[in-house]
Amino acid sequence: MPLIVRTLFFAAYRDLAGEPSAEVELPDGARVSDLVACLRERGGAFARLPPRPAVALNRCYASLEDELRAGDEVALIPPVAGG
Amino acid sequence: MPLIVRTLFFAAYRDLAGEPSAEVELPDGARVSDLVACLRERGGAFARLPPRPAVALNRCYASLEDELRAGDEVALIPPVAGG
Amino acid sequence: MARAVLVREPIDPARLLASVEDDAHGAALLFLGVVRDHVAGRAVRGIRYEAYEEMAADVLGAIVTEACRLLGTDRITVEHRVGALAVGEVSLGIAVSSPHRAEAYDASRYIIEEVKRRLPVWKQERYAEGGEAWVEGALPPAGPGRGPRP
Amino acid sequence: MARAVLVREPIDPARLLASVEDDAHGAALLFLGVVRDHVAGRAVRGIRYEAYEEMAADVLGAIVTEACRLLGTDRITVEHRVGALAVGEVSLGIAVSSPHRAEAYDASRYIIEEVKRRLPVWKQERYAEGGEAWVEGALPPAGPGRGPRP
Repeated sequence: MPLIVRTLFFAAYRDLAGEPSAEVELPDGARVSDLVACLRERGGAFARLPPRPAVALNRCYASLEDELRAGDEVALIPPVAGG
Repeated sequence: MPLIVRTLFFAAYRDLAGEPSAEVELPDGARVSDLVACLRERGGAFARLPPRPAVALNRCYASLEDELRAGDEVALIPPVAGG
Repeated sequence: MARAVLVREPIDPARLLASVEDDAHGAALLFLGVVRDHVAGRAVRGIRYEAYEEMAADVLGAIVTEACRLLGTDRITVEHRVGALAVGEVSLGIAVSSPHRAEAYDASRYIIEEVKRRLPVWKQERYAEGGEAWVEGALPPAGPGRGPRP
Repeated sequence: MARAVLVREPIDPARLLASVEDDAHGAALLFLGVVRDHVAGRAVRGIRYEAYEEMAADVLGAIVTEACRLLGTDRITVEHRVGALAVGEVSLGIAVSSPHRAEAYDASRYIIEEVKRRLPVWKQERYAEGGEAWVEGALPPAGPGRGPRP
């Protein structure tokens, strides 16, 4: 059964994506890295997303190797610059 | 020719001395250590001054070995506790 | 007592300090991050701060909890502002108090360093001559991995 | 611009901070030393600070000059209060600002450590149960020696 994963873009990545979020459909068993690859394959500005960005899964920093589950919220996190 | 040296007492040392300052007469060539010894020899509470206190000479930290000159201002400096 | 929040309204330094006051504490320390008028020689007219707000609130809370352990007290208030800030406005305020000074400095410094390292916040500089750019930031830490499916 | 003074009136933290503001500076740090309500388990109702005022003004000025070199700017204001202070009152305020945070923390910490080490100031604790005592402080550094008679 395919997964639908809500994906958030912030700051420079949102500028690249042209939108703050996207729903991405992935095959069961997909990992976060598959989500990133899938977005980059959309081409256009998405292709300029880095191949291995920092990511958050359900609002915690995560690994690209983490396996996705239905209902996950993934965020692509550009290098941070708070303070 | 004898020297007259103005000597200041602060905090716990002033409590010991019972007064904030004293004029001390010393022989020419006397050092700061001689001034302290002279005060301690006055006896009474003065005898409870430490034999080798920290000292300031003309408002700078100084050495007990420094030679005194006419017009010097010496201060006996208890351990400091600012802040 | 510790408080860590993202705010949209201006940060009030006096209120931050007052929030950590404690008659048992001999040292209070207030750090303010302020928008500068230039960066790398370019005149700046302001900075827009953006946050992944839900996650940033969690991360800021975790940082402050860790800092409380360093400090030995829970007298910490941190506010990070988001939105458009002008030169001279406060972007980050960190107030701590503790019985003694060493812990106050250590905890305050810990918070600012961790904020820079891992708070999901970004800033876009707006230049006096026109144009704007996202500031190149720090690569945040990778997560521990979620482990096998339950 | 740097300012270092002994004061008899209450220290105003907001004024200290304002005095070091600079649009070119991204970090401001304010340290406050505050009279605590107890020391070593004894309830305290206040502290009387005494200074060798002429010398303390010189020493505080020297400390701040040294700190300016660490900071790389002259945006430092230090006020040390003397006289009778109640619990919760500020005895020492140190405000610094600088382009970047590391120098601000280093300079602020340098000032408080040097004040504790060498400022000719003493404090007498006044206990809630009655009585008072001079706080056992730090042995100040010996001077370099005045050298031979000119």
